[in-house]
Amino acid sequence: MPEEKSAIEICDVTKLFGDAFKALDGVSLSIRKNEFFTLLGPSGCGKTTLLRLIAGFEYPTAGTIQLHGKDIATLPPYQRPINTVFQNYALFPHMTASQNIGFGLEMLGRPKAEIAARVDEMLRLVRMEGLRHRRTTELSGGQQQRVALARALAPTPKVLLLDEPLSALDYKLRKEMQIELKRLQLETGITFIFVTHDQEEALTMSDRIAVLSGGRVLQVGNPREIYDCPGDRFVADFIGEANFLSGEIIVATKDRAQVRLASGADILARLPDTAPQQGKVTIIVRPEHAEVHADGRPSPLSGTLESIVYFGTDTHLHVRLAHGDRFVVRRQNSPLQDAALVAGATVGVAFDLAAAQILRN
Amino acid sequence: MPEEKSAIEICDVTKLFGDAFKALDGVSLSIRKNEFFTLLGPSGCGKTTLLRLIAGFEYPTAGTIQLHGKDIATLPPYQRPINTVFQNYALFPHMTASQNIGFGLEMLGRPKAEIAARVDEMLRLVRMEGLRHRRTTELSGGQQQRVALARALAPTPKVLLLDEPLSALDYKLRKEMQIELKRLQLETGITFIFVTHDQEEALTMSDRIAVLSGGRVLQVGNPREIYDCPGDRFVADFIGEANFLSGEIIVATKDRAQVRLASGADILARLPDTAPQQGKVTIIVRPEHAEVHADGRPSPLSGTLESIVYFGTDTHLHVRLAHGDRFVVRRQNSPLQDAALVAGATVGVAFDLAAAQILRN
Amino acid sequence: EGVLNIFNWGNYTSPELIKKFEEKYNVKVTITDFDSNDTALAKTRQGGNDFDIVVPTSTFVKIWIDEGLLLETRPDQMENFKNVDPRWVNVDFDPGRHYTVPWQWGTTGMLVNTSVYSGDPNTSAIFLDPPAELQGKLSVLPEMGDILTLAIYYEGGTDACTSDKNILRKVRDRLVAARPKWLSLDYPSLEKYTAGDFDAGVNWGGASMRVRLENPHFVYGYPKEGYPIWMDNVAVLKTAPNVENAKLFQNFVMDPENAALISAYARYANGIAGSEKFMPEEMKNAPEIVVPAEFLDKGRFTPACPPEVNEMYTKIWTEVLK
Amino acid sequence: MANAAEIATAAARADVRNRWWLAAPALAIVLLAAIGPLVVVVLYSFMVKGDYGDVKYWQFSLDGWFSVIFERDVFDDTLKLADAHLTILWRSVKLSVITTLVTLLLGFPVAYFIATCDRRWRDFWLFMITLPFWTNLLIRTFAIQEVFRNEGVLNSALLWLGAIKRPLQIMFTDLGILLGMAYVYLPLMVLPLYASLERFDFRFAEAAADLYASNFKVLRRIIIPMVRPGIIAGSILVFIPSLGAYVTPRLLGGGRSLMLGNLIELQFGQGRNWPLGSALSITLTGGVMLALLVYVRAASKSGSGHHG
Amino acid sequence: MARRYSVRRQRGFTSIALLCFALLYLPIATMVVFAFNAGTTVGALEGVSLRWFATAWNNDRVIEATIRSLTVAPIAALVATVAATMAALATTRTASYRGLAFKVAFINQPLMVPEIVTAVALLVVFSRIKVWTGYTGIGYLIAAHIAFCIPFAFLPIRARLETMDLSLERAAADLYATPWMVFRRVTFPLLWPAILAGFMLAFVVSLDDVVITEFIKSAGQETLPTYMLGQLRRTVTPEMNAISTMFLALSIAVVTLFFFLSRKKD
Ligand SMILES: Nc1ncnc2c1ncn2[C@@H]1O[C@H](COP(=O)(O)OP(=O)(O)OP(=O)(O)O)[C@@H](O)[C@H]1O
Ligand SMILES: Nc1ncnc2c1ncn2[C@@H]1O[C@H](COP(=O)(O)OP(=O)(O)OP(=O)(O)O)[C@@H](O)[C@H]1O
Ligand SMILES: NCCCCN
Ligand SMILES: [Mg+2]
Ligand SMILES: [Mg+2]
Repeated sequence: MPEEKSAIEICDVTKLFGDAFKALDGVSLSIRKNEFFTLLGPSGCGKTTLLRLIAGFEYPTAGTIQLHGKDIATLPPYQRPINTVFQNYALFPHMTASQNIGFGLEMLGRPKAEIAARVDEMLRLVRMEGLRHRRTTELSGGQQQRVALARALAPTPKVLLLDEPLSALDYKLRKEMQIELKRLQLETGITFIFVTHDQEEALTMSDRIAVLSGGRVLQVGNPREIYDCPGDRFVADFIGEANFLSGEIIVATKDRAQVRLASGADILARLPDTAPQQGKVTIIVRPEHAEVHADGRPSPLSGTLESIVYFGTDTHLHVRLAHGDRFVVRRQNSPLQDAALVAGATVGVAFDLAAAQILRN
Repeated sequence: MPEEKSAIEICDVTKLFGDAFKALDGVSLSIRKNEFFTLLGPSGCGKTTLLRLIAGFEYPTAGTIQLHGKDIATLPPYQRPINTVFQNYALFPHMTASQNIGFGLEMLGRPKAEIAARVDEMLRLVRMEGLRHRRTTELSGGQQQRVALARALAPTPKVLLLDEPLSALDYKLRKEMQIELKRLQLETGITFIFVTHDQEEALTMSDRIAVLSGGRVLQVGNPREIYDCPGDRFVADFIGEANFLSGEIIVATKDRAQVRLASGADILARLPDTAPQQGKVTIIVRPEHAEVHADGRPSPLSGTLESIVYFGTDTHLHVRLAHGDRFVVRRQNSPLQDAALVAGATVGVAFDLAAAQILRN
Repeated sequence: EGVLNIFNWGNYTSPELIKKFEEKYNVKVTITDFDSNDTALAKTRQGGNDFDIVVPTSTFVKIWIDEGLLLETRPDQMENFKNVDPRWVNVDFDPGRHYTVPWQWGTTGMLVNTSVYSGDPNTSAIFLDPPAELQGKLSVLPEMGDILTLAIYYEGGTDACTSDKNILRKVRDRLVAARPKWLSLDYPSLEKYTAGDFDAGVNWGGASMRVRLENPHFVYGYPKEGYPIWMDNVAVLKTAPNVENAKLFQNFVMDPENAALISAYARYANGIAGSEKFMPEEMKNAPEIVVPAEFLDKGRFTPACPPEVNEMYTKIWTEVLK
Repeated sequence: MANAAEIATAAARADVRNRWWLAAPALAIVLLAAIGPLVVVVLYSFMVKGDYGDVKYWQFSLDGWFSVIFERDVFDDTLKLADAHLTILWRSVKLSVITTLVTLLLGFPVAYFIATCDRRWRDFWLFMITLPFWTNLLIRTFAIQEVFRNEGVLNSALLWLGAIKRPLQIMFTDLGILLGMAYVYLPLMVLPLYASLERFDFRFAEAAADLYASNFKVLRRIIIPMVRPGIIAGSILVFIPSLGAYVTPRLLGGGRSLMLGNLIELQFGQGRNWPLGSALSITLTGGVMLALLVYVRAASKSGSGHHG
Repeated sequence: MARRYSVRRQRGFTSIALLCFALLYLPIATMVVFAFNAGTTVGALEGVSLRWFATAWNNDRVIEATIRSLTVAPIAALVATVAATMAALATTRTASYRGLAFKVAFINQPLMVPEIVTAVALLVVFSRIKVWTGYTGIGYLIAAHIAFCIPFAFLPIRARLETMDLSLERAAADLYATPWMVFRRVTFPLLWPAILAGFMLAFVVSLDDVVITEFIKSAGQETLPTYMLGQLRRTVTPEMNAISTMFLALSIAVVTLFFFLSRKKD
């Protein structure tokens, strides 16, 4: 058993609010030491609740939680080497930014000089040197969030729980903070448990991702697995954009299958072990893995280009397929635009075998 | 004068906190009726402050604010046909979700039945039908944010101020809400003033964007202008990713110039009116407008491929140029990867004239 | 040497007297106040106090003795007992003075502003059947015993503790009818009389004298139907820690010169013969303090009424003030 | 390895420990110096009354309780409802309710003023509220009389201003009692209100104003509901003591009518009926306790969300 | 320019507040004025003099009673506030449980019993203890005062705790603050205004108590209120005003000093 390698071991945890509402429903997760572990899931799926259980503010209705192999159920929060960046910050309103940041170290009884140095370091880290003496009520939303982040980082805990710690920061600053957090993780050996709604953030920073929905864990895996081989339709749909095509397997080999689509066309698609080997199936194709052409080439799918949506770095092409489904294609912008692609044009959609995957039902 | 077309006219507004701290510094903006106007800017640049001035919770230290042509300096917030989604939600903790949403209409003295119907509609809009009787303290972060959004929308104000209204929502839900908001704007004629840190959101939803920094307005324009023709280096850098190359103009014509780069190579670049016509200049190239090739083709810029970062939909290629600068190229992922592109390879970087733009100093 | 703890009515003990006693016997005296006989009795009965001297009113003395709370110090055998006015020796609450020594005595009567009402002040009708001029300008003491006694006498009763229901019914009806015509039911303050808030009322003699000194229009009336006399008496508690000092004090206050100090301070007569000549000028022949001969026999000591009677009184009192 | 049930009980045990040891000093003091004595009073209420006050120990009787509700007529010995007690009870309750309302109406603005003034001045104003009450109640009441009297400061000022033609009779009237009670009990209302208002987060008020609530509506719909615990604490602190008040009604109202406090005092004093006095006060205490119990139950059910 | 809007402004509130302050101080001002009366009453001014101050100053019993009041009240208020704060924490920082309401009512009990009853009952109990132990000191008085002060401190403090959510305390616990440190560094500073209010209430309530003190005081344990009660049946002279005025002046001096010292620290 890789027992000692795991930082947090969550075993079949259920949490009820009131008598009936299951915020968490039989969650089991094993988070490794020094891992950057991300919780992803729709609003209200139980992410914050899970963090609160780990931090010790709530107790599971059923199940156990272990930290470094020891059951921490009866350990009060202040004895857990865990710090939290709270979703609502929870900054102490009667203290300045510096005092907030130094609080944890002070509680650990560190010498004054050490605290001062560490606070300085943290202020620099979150780009707040100039605002150290501000009351937290006089800070902007993003500034407050940065203080919250610095406060949780300052004592260098064993495990850091971050509940959307960068959500109020602008893109540039968020990128910088992402790099800093990643650097810290690699340098300090802290285990990060991270909640974010920013998919790019989740995909670039995480070692592993757990996708939650309605209090249950749907899939755990590294970013590539989650993105490229989503286990089921929910995960596929939730992470990134996805086009779903339904069809029926005609021939299946070890890892691929020929599928007849609703339009009657046949395509080849990857067939993971977990997916059904025959019968009706759903196929997923990521928008960026498909192409649109207006030159009349034959192609398994075709339809009308309904709209062209500009996105800065890229453009989304919404195609209404001949048999009614919608299909979105994402294409990176380049200064040379394809003049033939105008709304209303009849277009063909093409993708490669590797881009199409059959989903678990 | 298109006076009557403008919803909000902000004239040279300055706001001091304390004696010295300028949160806003001579801000002038003219926001048109039914416009979707976005404020973009780094954390702490004064976005929330500006919204608070418009809503009427603070008074400008100097300058005036007009609503539909009338000075509203003396109009209390409750007489301004303006609603706000607050950055920190400010939901009433002693009321349920429904009661929060119905509050504005109740204050306007609408009949009970109408309020009930409207609250239902709003709950549906934000996908919260099942949680109408929850206390707001029993909601998750995202659920709270949705109630805040619904609460501000319910009375259908003339102007809606939204301070990062979707930041706590997951990607899928945020997309849905973006579509709903855009639909509402088009259907109801409400003027939206929107703050977001999500660039994609800003670029896709806005009619116009104002970029703020340190309490000043740097640039106002539609998304394309802001993204493709950033006025200065700050804007260019702040919105999206950008590569900056420094060089000197050798020959300038009406709208283009030949520039000699530090590496000694000459390139052609667009030359906007506002940019200098000679001397040392900075050129911006968006990562997605450049290409990397490893086939040894001659190219004005070349260097070593330092790292390849996977981003789900695309990959970032970090190139260290021969003379030391870094250059990032973004390339959309496709199932067919270029095998020659591995870290350490010597590569050329290429881009088109249209991709390179000379910046205002 | 030693200490002496006195438990007395508030603002009633002359500091000069105490100083003199302290100096004479080298005793440290503490004074503790009470504000009603009931409180004093309740407190002492529960015990655990270190009081030596207590000063109960005539109405209560018998209760104190019967309950066994007082030490039989035999003041009648003390040196200064000879000074006690013979009138106050054989009092029925302590016949022969085996327990107590007189402190002060006084009367409860009518105080009337003659510039407002020129009729006879010497009747309880002043407050029980007020003349038109005085209605709504009357102040009545909130003392159940005194007021019921005055009313009983007014209705022809002779026993302050009567259980005669005919009289009591009349008393109740009388009081119920009179109460709306009173302005206040409270301990009177001098300035409310002098400032014109009250034009008449039921009051104690000493207090009335001070009103008259401020405003000579006021006269003190002794109800001809009968009025109560009270006397406060110095007694020693059975539980007294300092019995010898307490006895010294009993003897001490029977000295005319010392008794005069008491009166000069609290403004009532004492029971010691020969103290007059040491008293302040204005008290020597004040009609409020020296009861004029014609009214002398109308005054009666009120005894402590038996429980059944007291219960009826309480009911009537509650009924009147509800 | 502990299972969930054990964890839950361990956590609950810690919670129970905390709530007992933290409350222990207060509980102990109240138990020793208030509840213990109350037991004495309960016992007294069931004993035979002593002849001159006190009770006859260990002789039990229900007379005290009986007399709370019924009385035997002094004259014809018929049994009837003790309407005197009921009248007095009703008057006291009425006066207390009005006093509570008046102090609330005046005290809320005062507390609000203090809570919203510059932070540095708050303690100062708070101190200013309590300062008059460092002066003894009797002296204060006498001073109030000086103000209210027909020749007093207030009437003189009003006459001088020409606002009135002849002095207002305030002393010895119900208005006088009320004003006096409001004066005496004002800090008991203001301080708890202040304690709750001081923390009020005006961002909620802004949100309401943004939703078309005028400042008055903000007050009614947002501020008042959110500081409700303070309002209730203040009201309890005013209502209960004013039920038992007797010095102020006596001095300012002339004392012609008994209040509940006077009635009970009468039984322990001149009435010498301790069992009845005990029974009356237990009735009062019981009623108030019951009301409070019901309130706390209701509040902890509806208000627990705040703790989340 | 028209008056600026503020969400904090409530029409008339400042006026009512200032009016209340004026009304609160009117009687106090009257009292102070009559302290300087040359005459013997508090009803009619007969010139200005300091005679009553001299009288009061030379009245040992008054001075003693004042000192006793100023000993009992702060001690009682302090102990009561500490106990009440703990109890308020115990009854809010907990899961709701059966008996919670009862505990709250229990702690408020001294408030709900008419003073005279508490007084009589305490008299009975304390007298027994006095007889058994022979100790008749000031401890009884202080104990009784603490008991009836507790609800006055408890209610405001609990009211504030009820509206104070737990998130900050949780954040502190998350940052290694032991329960005691959570209290000292987070709960206490945020609760301070309520604690101060509770303390002040307890203080004035103790300072004002007469009935209970009257019943349980032992020989020589007069407090200012019981001493003044003794004056009630006789005419009140300006001496009482002089005492109160001196007392007031003393309190103002002490508190002003305190303010200055604490302001310096900021
Ligand atoms: N009450 C205040 N006192 C002093 N400074 C303040 C106050 N409120 C805000 N500020 C400062 O004013 C600046 C602008 O704040 P504002 O809240 O408008 O920023 P913002 O653009 O909304 O930032 P964010 O994106 O982080 O929410 C910040 O630097 C902030 O620290
Ligand atoms: N105190 C509570 N009482 C009842 N239900 C609650 C309580 N707290 C949370 N919930 C519910 O539990 C579910 C999970 O909440 P949680 O805060 O964990 O969601 P989340 O995943 O963090 O969502 P978000 O991304 O919106 O913050 C939600 O549906 C929420 O409404
Ligand atoms: N017994 C009555 C005493 C009155 C003192 N002023
Ligand atoms: Mg959450
Ligand atoms: Mg902001």
